[in-house]
Amino acid sequence: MIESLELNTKSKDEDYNILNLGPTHPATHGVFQNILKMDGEIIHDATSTIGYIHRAFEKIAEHRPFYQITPLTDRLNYCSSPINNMGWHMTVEKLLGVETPKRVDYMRVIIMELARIADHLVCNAVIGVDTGALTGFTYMFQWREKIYDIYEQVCGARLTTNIGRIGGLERDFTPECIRLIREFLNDFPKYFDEFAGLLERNRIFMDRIINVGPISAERALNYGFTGPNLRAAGVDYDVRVMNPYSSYQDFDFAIPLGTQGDTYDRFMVRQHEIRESLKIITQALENLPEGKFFADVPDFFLPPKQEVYNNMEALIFHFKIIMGEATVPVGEVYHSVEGGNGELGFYMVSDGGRAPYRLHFRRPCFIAYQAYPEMIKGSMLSDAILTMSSMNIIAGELDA
Amino acid sequence: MVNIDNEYILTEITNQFGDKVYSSYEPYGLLTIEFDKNSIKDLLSFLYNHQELQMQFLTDVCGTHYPDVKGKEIGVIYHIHSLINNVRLRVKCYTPIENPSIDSATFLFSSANWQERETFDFYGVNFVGHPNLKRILNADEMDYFPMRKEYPLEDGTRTDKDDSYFGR
Amino acid sequence: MQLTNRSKVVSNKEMSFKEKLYIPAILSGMGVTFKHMFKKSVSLRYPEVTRQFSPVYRGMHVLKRDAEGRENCTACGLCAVSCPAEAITMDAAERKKGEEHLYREEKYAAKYEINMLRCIFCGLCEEACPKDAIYLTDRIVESNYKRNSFVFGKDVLVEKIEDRIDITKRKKSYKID
Amino acid sequence: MFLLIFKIALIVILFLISLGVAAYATYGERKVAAFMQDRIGPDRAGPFGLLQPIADGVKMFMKEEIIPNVSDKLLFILGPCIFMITALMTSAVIPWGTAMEFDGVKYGLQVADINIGILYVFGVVSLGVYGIMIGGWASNNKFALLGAVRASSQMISYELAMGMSLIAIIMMSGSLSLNDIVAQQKGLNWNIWYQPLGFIIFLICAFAECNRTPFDLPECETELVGGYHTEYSSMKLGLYLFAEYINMFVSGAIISCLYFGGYNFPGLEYLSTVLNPNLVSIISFGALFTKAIFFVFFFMWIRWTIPRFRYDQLMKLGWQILLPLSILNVLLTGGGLTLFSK
Amino acid sequence: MSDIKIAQTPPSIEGPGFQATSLDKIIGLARANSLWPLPFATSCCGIEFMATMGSNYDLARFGSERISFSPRQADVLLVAGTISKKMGPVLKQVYLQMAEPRWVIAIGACASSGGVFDTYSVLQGIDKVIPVDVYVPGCPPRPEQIIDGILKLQEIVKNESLRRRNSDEYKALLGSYGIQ
Repeated sequence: MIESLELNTKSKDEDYNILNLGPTHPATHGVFQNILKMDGEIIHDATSTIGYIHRAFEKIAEHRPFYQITPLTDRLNYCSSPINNMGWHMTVEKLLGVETPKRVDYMRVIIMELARIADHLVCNAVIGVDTGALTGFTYMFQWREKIYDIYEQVCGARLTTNIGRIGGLERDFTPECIRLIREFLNDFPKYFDEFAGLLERNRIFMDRIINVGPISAERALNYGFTGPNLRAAGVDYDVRVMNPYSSYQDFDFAIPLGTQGDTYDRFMVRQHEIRESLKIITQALENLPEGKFFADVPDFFLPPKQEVYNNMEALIFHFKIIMGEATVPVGEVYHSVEGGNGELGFYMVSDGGRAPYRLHFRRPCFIAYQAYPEMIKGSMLSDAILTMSSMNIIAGELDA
Repeated sequence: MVNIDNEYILTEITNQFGDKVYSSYEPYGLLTIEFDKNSIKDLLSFLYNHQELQMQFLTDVCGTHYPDVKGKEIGVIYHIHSLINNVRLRVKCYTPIENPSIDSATFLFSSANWQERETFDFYGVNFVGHPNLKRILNADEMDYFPMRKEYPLEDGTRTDKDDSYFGR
Repeated sequence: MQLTNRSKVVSNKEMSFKEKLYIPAILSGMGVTFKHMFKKSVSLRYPEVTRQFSPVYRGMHVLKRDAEGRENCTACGLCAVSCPAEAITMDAAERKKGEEHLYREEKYAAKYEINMLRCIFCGLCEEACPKDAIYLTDRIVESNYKRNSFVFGKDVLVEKIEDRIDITKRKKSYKID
Repeated sequence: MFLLIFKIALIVILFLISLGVAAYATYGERKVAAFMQDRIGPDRAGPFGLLQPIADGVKMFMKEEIIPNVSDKLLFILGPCIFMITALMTSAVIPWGTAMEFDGVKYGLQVADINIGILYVFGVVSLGVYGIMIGGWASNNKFALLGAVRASSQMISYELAMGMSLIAIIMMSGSLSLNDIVAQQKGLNWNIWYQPLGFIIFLICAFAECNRTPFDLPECETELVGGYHTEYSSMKLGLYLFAEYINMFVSGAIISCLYFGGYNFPGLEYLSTVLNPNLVSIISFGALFTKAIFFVFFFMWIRWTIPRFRYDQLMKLGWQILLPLSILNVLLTGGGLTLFSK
Repeated sequence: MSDIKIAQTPPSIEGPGFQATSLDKIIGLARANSLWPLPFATSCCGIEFMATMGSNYDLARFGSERISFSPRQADVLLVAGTISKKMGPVLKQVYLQMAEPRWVIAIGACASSGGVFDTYSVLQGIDKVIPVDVYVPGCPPRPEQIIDGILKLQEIVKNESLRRRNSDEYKALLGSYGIQ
C-alpha cells in the first residue's frame, strides 16, 4: 500500500520533481492525495487519488430503515449536516407524497440557512488560514459556536445533528431557541464585517487569490460544478431558485455571482451567500407561520410519547415505525437540495421494503473535485493549496 | 418557442431513435426512459446538441443491481439536466452481469469520468472508451464489486455485537 | 449563462489606489486585532468551568426508574433495533415473584449494555422507547484508556434511586402538539 | 584584564538574555496570539502559564532524536547549529547602553565596538541563511528543500533593499559604527524623523530576514508542512525555533538602534548628570530593551493580522518595489543632505 | 502545579520497569504540559477538533496549540475521524515517523471502534493498526470531551517512567502491531 503511494520518480523527464500532497498534508482539510509534477514551484501536472475515507454510505443505506439513514447523511458534508438531513427527509416525503405545513418549511429553511452560513464560514475562514491569516479563523469559529448553540437547542447535538424527522421536526422551536437565532441575526453581521475587513480588500490577500485556479463557465458546467463553485464562474444556477423546495419561493434573495471562477470569486460568492442567508433567515423568522411542526404522516412520524404510553393504536404505529414496517410506495425518486457545496441529490429506488433498494447520493464535492488537476495546472504550489481550500472539498462528501 | 415538457422530449427522442427507447414513464414528474445501451453515446450527443433541449449538464451517473432480472442485472442510470429549460431526464440502460459494459460518456462530459469510475468500482461496469477506468474509492487490491447485492455490508471483523438483536 | 433574474455580480477585482498601497488595509487589520486584545476572552476554562448544555443535549444515556424506584425498561428491544450503530445489546428475563419492587413490567432487561464507543448519540433509542425507560442526558461520556471499558452495563446506566437524573425538561420539550 | 572579564561577563549576560528573551518570546507569541483571538493562551504550566517555555524546552531535550537515514548526517546536525550561532553572534555589535564606569575607566556596553558594525551585522545575518539552507537540503525531503530554496532566495533578495535603505542612514551619520549612529541620536533626535521611508523599507526587509509573516514562506505550515525543519525533531528543532525568536529580538534591537535612537531617550542627558553612570547605563539598557521588545510585539502583531505573500509576489515586492524605493530614498537623502547640511 | 496526583495508572504502563523518580516526575510534568498534537483529522471529528482549537475552548491553555503537521515534531497523534482500510497503512506510517515518546488519542467513535460504519471499507478501530492510549467516545465528541481526553493523556504522561520506552513490555506492545 505504502509503496503504491510513492510514484515512480524516474519518469521520462527527470527534470520534474514529484511532490506528494497528502493524504495527510495540512492543507488537505480532509484526506485525499494529490501527486504534483512540479517544475520548481510551478505545477506541471497533477493526479488526485481519493477514497481514503470511503465509508460505504450507499451500501449501509441499503440495509437501514429510512429513519436510520438520517444520521448517516449527517456525515456526508459534516460542515452543514442539517442540509443533508433535510434533503433526505424531503426525498422520502416526495416518495411518500407528503405535503408539509408551511411552518415546517420555514423552520427547515431557517435551519438550512444557518447550516449554509456555518459551512461557508468554515470554508472562508480556512482560506484565510491557508494564506496565513489565522486570526480571522478564530473569530469566525466563535460564530460557528453560536450556530452550534442553536442546533443544540433544536436537536441536542452540535455537528452531526440528526435534525428533523421524516414529515417534520422532532420538536418545535423553543422560545430560547428563537431568542438565540435573533441574537445571532443581530450580532453576527457586525463581526462578520470585521472578518471581511481583515481580508476582503487587503491587497496581500487579493493578490494571493485573484486569478488563482480559474475555471471558465463552460468548463465548470462540463465538469458538473454546482453551488458556489459554479456561481463563481458566472452561472446563476441555484437549486433554491430553479427548483424551489421547502417554500424557498417565498423568500427574496439574490444569487451572488463571480466572473472568472477564480479563488477570489469563490471567496466573495461565499461571503455574499452568507449575507443572503442572513436575509432569508430574517424573513423566515419574521413570517414564521403558526401551526404544527410536523406533517400528517402517521406511518413515519412518531406519535407523541404520552399517547404511546397510554394508547394501544399509537403504540402499534410506534412499533411499526421503529421496526421499519410502514408501507412505502414502490418507485424511484430524485430530489436535490442546494447543499453547502452545490446540488446535493438523492436518487432513491424503493421496492416497498423497509430500506431503500438503492440510494445514491449525488455529492457535489465528488463531482467537482475532478476538475482540480485542470484548475491548478501551470500555477504555483501556494495557488494549488488555495484553490483546494476554496473549492471546499469535504472528505466525507467526496468519498461517501 | 416550443413548450419543452416531458412529452416534447419523449417525442423528440422517439422520433430520432425509434425502437431503441424500450419504455418510458414519469415517476414523480421526472421523465424516465429505458434505452438501448449500445446507443447511449448517440443519445447523449443528440440531447447535448439539440437546438431546443440543450441538455448539457450531466447531473449524475450511478449503477444499480437487480439480481433477479436475468440478462439485465446491472443498470447504469444517467440524470441529465437542461439548465436553460430547467428540465431533467433520467436514462436507464441495462446490461447483463456476465460482461457488463457500456460506452463511456467521458467524450462529452468531463464530469462523467469519476462517476463512471465509481460505478465501475461498485458494480464492475466496464465503460468502453473511458480514459482511466480503475477503482477510485476502494483499494486497488479489492477483488470484488462491493455494491452488488450478494456481497455483505459488514466488515466481518467486528466482534462486539450479536446480530439477533438488530433484526437485520 | 443567465438562468434567473436574481443574480448579481459581487466580486470586484479592481483595486483602488488606496488599496494598492498595502499599508492602509494592513493598518486597519491591525486595528481590528488590537481592539480584540482588550476584548474579554470568550474561552471557557473547561475542567474548572463547565458550560450549561441545552436541556435536550444528547449525551450519556440513563435507564430510568419510575416514581417507586422500579426499572421502567421492559426489554422490548426497540432501542436496539433503532440503533444505527448497533451499539445496544440486552438480555430479557421474566420477572419473578417478589421482584415487583424492582421492575415495573413483567419482563425486564437482565443485561443491558451500550457500547459507548460505537454509539453515535443520535437519540433514536430515546425516541424508540415506548416505556419511558431510556433517555439521553446532558452528561458527557468521559474518555478512558481501555477499549473494553466503554461497554456500559446496567450498573452505570440505570439511575440510582437516591441520585436521580433529571430529564423533565427534556421530556417537556419532547413532541407535544 | 578587567576589560576582558567585563566583556566575558557581558557576553554571558547577553547570551542569557537572548535565550531568555527567545524562550519568553515563544510564550509571548502564544499569549499575544491568544489575546488577539479572544482566547486565554497557555495557563496551565505554572501561574499564567509562565513555565510553558521551560516545559517546552525540557520536553524537546528529552525527545528522541531522529536523523533520517537518507539525510546527510553531518550537515543535518550542522544546520541548526549554524542558524543558532549566527543568531547569537549578531548582537555582539549592538551598543546596549551608555558606557559603564569602574574606577574611572569607561567600559562601553557593547561586546565589540568595531567601526564597521553594520557590515558585520549584514555579514553574520547572511550567514544565517546557510543554517536554513543546509538544514533543509540535508534533510533530503522535498518540502524541506523547497523551504530552503525559498529561504535563501528570499534572504538574498531582501538584503539588497535592506542595504540600500541603510545607506541612507550611513550617509546621514557618516559612520558605519553602530555606536556612532546611536550616539548621534540624542534625546528625541531619532533617525526615524528623517528617514520614514527608509524605516518602512528596513522594517519590511527585517520581516523577510526573520522569516516572519507575511514572509514566512520557508516554513509556511499549510503549504510545506514545516518547511525547512520538517524533518527535525527534538532540540534541533528547538534550536531553529529559538533562533527565530532571537533573530526577532536582535532585529528589534537593531531597528531601535538605527531608527529609534537605541538606548537614547529624552532625559538621558539630565539623568547622566545626576545619577551614578552605572545606573544610567542600566536604565539606558532598559530603554533599548523596551524598544526591542516593542518590536518583537510588533512582529507578532503583524503575524496574527495579515496573510502571507506568494513566492513570486514576494520576489516582485523585493525587486520591483522595495529596491527602487530604497534607491529613491538614497537619492532623496543625498539631495536633502546637500541642501540642508551646510 | 506541584500537587501531582498519582491518578489511577492505566494498566498499560504498569510493570516492573515502572519506577517514578523525581526526575521522571519533572520531565513528565514538562512533557504533559507541552503535548504538541499532530491532528490526523479525516472527517467530522476534525471539525470538532478545529472548534477545540478555536477561541471558545482554546486548546492552547494546555500548551498544545502548536499543532505540528510534521510527525517528527509531534508528541501526540490525534486520530480524529474514520480510518478506512485504504488509510490504515498511511496512519501506521505516520505513527512510525513520530519520534519517541509518542502517544495516540483516538477521537470519536469511528477512530476508536469504527462507530456506525461497520462496513467492508472501514477499519474497526485504529487499535487494529497502532497502539492507542486514550479513547474519546462521541460522534463527534464535544470539545469538552476532546479536552477531557487530553487531560487523561496528561495523566499518563506525567506518570510515565522515562525507561518505559525501553522496557520489554513496550517492545512487546509495539511488536504485537508489527513494529520492530
